Amino acid sequence: MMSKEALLNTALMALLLLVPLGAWFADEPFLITLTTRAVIFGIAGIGLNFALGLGGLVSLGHAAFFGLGGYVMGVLAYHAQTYTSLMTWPFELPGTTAMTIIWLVAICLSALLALGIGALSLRTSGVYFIMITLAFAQMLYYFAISWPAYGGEDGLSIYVRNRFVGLNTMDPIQFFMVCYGLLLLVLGLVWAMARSAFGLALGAARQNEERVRALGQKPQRLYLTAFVISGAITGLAGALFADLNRFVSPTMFSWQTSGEIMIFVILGGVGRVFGPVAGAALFILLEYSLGGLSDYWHVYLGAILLGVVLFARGGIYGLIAGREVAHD
Amino acid sequence: MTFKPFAKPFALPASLAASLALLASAGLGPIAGQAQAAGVKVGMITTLSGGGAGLGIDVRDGFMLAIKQSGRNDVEVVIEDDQRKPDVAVQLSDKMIQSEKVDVLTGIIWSNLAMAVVPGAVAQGKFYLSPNAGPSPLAGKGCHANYFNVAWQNDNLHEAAGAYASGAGHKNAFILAPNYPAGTDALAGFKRMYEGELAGEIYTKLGQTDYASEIAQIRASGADSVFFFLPGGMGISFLKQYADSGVGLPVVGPAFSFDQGILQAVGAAALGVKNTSQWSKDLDSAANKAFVDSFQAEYGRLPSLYASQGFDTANLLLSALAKADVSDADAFRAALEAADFASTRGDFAFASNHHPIQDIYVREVVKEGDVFTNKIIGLALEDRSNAYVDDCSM
Amino acid sequence: MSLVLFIEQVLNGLQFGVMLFLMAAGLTLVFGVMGLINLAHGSLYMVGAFAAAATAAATGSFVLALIASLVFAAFAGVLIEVLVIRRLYERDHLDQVLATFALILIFSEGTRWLFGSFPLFLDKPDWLSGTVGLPFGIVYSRYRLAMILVGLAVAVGLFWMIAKTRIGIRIRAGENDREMIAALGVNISLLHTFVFALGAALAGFAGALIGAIQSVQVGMGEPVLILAFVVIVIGGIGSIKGAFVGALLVGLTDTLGRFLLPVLFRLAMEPSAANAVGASLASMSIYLLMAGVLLFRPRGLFASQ
Amino acid sequence: MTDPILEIRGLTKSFGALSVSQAIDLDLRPGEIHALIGPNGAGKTTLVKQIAGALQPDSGSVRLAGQDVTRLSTAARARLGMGRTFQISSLAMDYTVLQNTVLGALCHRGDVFRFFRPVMKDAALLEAARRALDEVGLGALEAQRTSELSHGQRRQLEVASALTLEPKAFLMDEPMAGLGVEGSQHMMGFLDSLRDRAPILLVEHDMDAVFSLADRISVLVLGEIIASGSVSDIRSNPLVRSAYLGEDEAA
Repeated sequence: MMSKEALLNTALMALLLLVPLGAWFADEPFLITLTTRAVIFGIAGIGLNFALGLGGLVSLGHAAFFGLGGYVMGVLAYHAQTYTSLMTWPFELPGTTAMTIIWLVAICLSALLALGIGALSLRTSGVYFIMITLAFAQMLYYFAISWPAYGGEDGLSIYVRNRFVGLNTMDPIQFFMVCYGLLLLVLGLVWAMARSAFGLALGAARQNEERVRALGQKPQRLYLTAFVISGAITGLAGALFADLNRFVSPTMFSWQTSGEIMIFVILGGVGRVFGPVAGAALFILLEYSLGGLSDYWHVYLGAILLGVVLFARGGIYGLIAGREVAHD
Repeated sequence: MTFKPFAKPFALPASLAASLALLASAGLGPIAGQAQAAGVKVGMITTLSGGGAGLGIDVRDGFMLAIKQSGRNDVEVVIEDDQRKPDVAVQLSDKMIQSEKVDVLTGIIWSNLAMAVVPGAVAQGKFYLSPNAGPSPLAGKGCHANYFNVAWQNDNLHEAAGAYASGAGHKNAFILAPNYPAGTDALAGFKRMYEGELAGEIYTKLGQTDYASEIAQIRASGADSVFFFLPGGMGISFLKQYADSGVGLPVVGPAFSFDQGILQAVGAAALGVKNTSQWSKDLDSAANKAFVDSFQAEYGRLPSLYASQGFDTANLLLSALAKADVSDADAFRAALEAADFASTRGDFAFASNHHPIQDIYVREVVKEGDVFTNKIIGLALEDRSNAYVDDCSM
Repeated sequence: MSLVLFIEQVLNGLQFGVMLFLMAAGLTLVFGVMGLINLAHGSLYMVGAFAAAATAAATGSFVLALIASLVFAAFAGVLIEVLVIRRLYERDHLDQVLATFALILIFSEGTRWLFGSFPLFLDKPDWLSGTVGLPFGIVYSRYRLAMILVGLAVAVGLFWMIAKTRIGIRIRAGENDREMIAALGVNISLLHTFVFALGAALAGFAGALIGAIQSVQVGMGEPVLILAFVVIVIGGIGSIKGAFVGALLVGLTDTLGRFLLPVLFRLAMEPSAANAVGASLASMSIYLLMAGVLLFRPRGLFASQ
Repeated sequence: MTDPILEIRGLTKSFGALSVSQAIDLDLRPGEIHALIGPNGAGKTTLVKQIAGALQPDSGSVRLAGQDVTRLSTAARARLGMGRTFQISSLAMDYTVLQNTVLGALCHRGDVFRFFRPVMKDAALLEAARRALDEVGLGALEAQRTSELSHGQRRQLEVASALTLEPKAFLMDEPMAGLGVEGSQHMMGFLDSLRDRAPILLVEHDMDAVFSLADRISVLVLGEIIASGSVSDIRSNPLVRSAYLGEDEAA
């Protein structure tokens, strides 16, 4: 028999697939774009959830990775489209419009950034950790605004989406399928990692650092590894998001972006592998349904978020699927 | 300033319907789009919530006033709030083009949002009429046959400020702007027309609200005048603090910090400041008088620069519609290029890169009764086009 | 660069720092006593500024406006403490971050609903306008000087209250041991409401003082909020002394950084580029300061344990 | 005499003016249970922390199996063979009993950084974990969530977790607390048999348990070891009687 959680997972993934497919038949391309947005935000949330839900690392600076992923896309595509090189010394490095290469670079650079930020931030914990991650993201935000080479505050437009072998990525449904495929891949990897030796040890460190130490492992190493994986996933989402919009700007680095990614995680259910996907989908739905009700729709959004925190702990998954069942 | 604290928010039937359709389709499966009526469908993406909403609301109100006055009921306007976020603006433009199937887009206030939306929209064959932002790339190498700017090229008002400063005999100006592309463009624009020396040049942090440090540097610099470009709340803060500092040098700036909406928040600190604008509510033309009166009658407040731009944008659109059908892109484009409408700012024509050729005035901030407002005191640049015409190969 | 200019910049940094302290004091107290991260603290700052602007517009009195800022911000503080915040004390930081983030949305759009989208007008009174001459030929804004003095007076008052009064003893006890204070028979929930209202009043007061020389507008609280967080993290969360030192450090670093960095880069680069690079680095300077402090003292300069 | 497994020499620690450990000497030899007793506030917990590596002493040394570990972290000491149980249960409360034990076996094997194979299907780890659970008598409860266990059962789980490390020495902080009569009996019998696998440094309140189990007893009072010896030595030591057992008017 399927557990409630498994049922919810299946329903969610089916809905995310069926809505765009239906929209495709009905020629409502914007609905496809909207779902793509939810899928990409879902991936960003999965990234944060890996550090936050599994490792207990409350990062308010994941916009740093989201933004970096976006700029990797923007910069590489910009150089490829203008036939210029990223650098000419010590070796010539051209840009590219191949999505797969862009993803790889985004993942690697975000992981590297997460390694740096994590190594420094993990010297602290608790509120200090929240604030220092926020500070690092703010640093990148101001840097992106004032660095003129790639548009500064104006951002960078790339007009056409990057290439993916055999597909016309400008067609909303095809680009959606690419993102959906990546979502499945990321979900699969995270699902596996949560059940792996690393996942077991990381979860134990979140619940009780002393225990892990007494068993001969250093919690900091577990945290740092989790933070790097987390940053890499969010960086991938950033690259996809920039490709969806064909545009990247410093807004992706802003602290509101970090806050929104955190909202996806909490709305869906902290620590639930599929939670951020549900959270992102609900957020997009709220944004577009409330946005039509009133100019002041942020008030309603705020009230709903507040309600979730105060009365629906555990988010959508906590509400529907109940307490998390210890997995085996 | 007149507030209507509990005024009913502008009804957005189209977007509401769209949201309901979205909800319905999410649950019940997609419904087919409605058949299109004749006439034209306009998508307006502008800032209606959060910081800077005042500008978007003015553009929208000015635009809708013109549509209302035209008496045409075949112009459908879909209005959406971009929240001043570039990614939201891009999503909305996708929505306008893909779902709403609009013919013309307009409304964007901020250059960075315009840079995100315009190139993609015009590449898909839509017309874009800019009621405010005029970033230099869109005037130069990135110009496009379907992109028309009805306000100004971003540099224009700064160039006028530079010209005015030279004309007024300022020889040693201190200039400052936020450290972002529009800021660097502003200082470049000023320097293009300014002939004197610079006592100092400062880039401030975007969103900065305390200018004590900069004002101290102005005081120490030996400058004879100050030029600043600090849009929104930044300008309010600067002016209040500058007036209080007792530095007392003459100040020149573009109209953005002296707009009707902002001026009341600055108060007496702005009195006497010179600013450059392509429009002013006291411009002596029949079209402008009619606009100012009808705007006040409709909304119960004085119109702003942005409202005039929204109004002109709609009238340009209407003038083109009277001549050609929007489905005939070439004819419609030619009709837009003719700019055959009564602009609130007097003579108006398009340069070859589809940016305005217009007079730019110098205004002074004065107090009329209880209200702070602007009065025209002269002409800074006559029939000014822009510096990027030659970069545009259209 | 003259010495006079440098001293004036130091005064500016001091003034900025003192105002940051008013914001940071409430944040750090609320964290120290109740263990709560309050992102909505910036909204209380905004409430104070709007209350002051509305009162000044209605009565024309700046003093009444300042009083209104204290009263309304404290009232808003009590309101959200009773309705929302007190449910969050026992929650983890994550819930607190999200709930108070939601409060920001409600406050910001609610204020826009009430007051419209345009900035409001608030000006300092005539008797505080203009400049004063200080020794060494320094000419300085009378109002800013008043802000420094008022801020320092509030700081002294706060230190005195915490160190000497009965309520201060309870606050300190609450920081050290929440159960003990309940055992002492103190009405803990009243104490929490009081501390929260006090922090809110200070933030609102800062909002009104700063609103008079800046722009009273929706969203004015968030940039200050982030700075205030930087302050208390540098100072050590929960420490009033830390908040004071941190505020002055941040104020001076920001002001002097903006002023000195471009000068520094002009030694090596052509002026326009130097200004741009200097400005970029200056906008990152306080975050670099914070990262630096946390590297060497992971719990801030005046960590409570 | 065989070399001690755990050897503590001159361990000294003070917090400001308060001296919590004063030149403490203590050792643990193969095959023995060495009990550490003392009244509340004697400094037992701080001493255990210093031995385990959670607290740095001001001076003195700790040697484990001949190696100086004074400067090593808790994790490093655990890897060298120190199996610790806590006074207040320190477990991953959201995990099942089996998960907590598999965690121990995994950490002992050391390959924590494996990302894709499901750890709860690893036969070797499961076998080690189940063996440890059976030894402490928790075998039947392996699917229970740890937070749902009684205090006594958590104690047992702590011991099982320490067992999976196959340590060279056990450091047990009040393993009998909260067990009840029957549980205590069972645990005592178990600890009795455990001493042949690895010696136990036992901090315990339950005097009956201490006197029936221990080979040697050391008495800690106000941060000082005031007596150390066999059960009968301690029973008859007048210092202990006055300071600890409170038979003197000075108490």
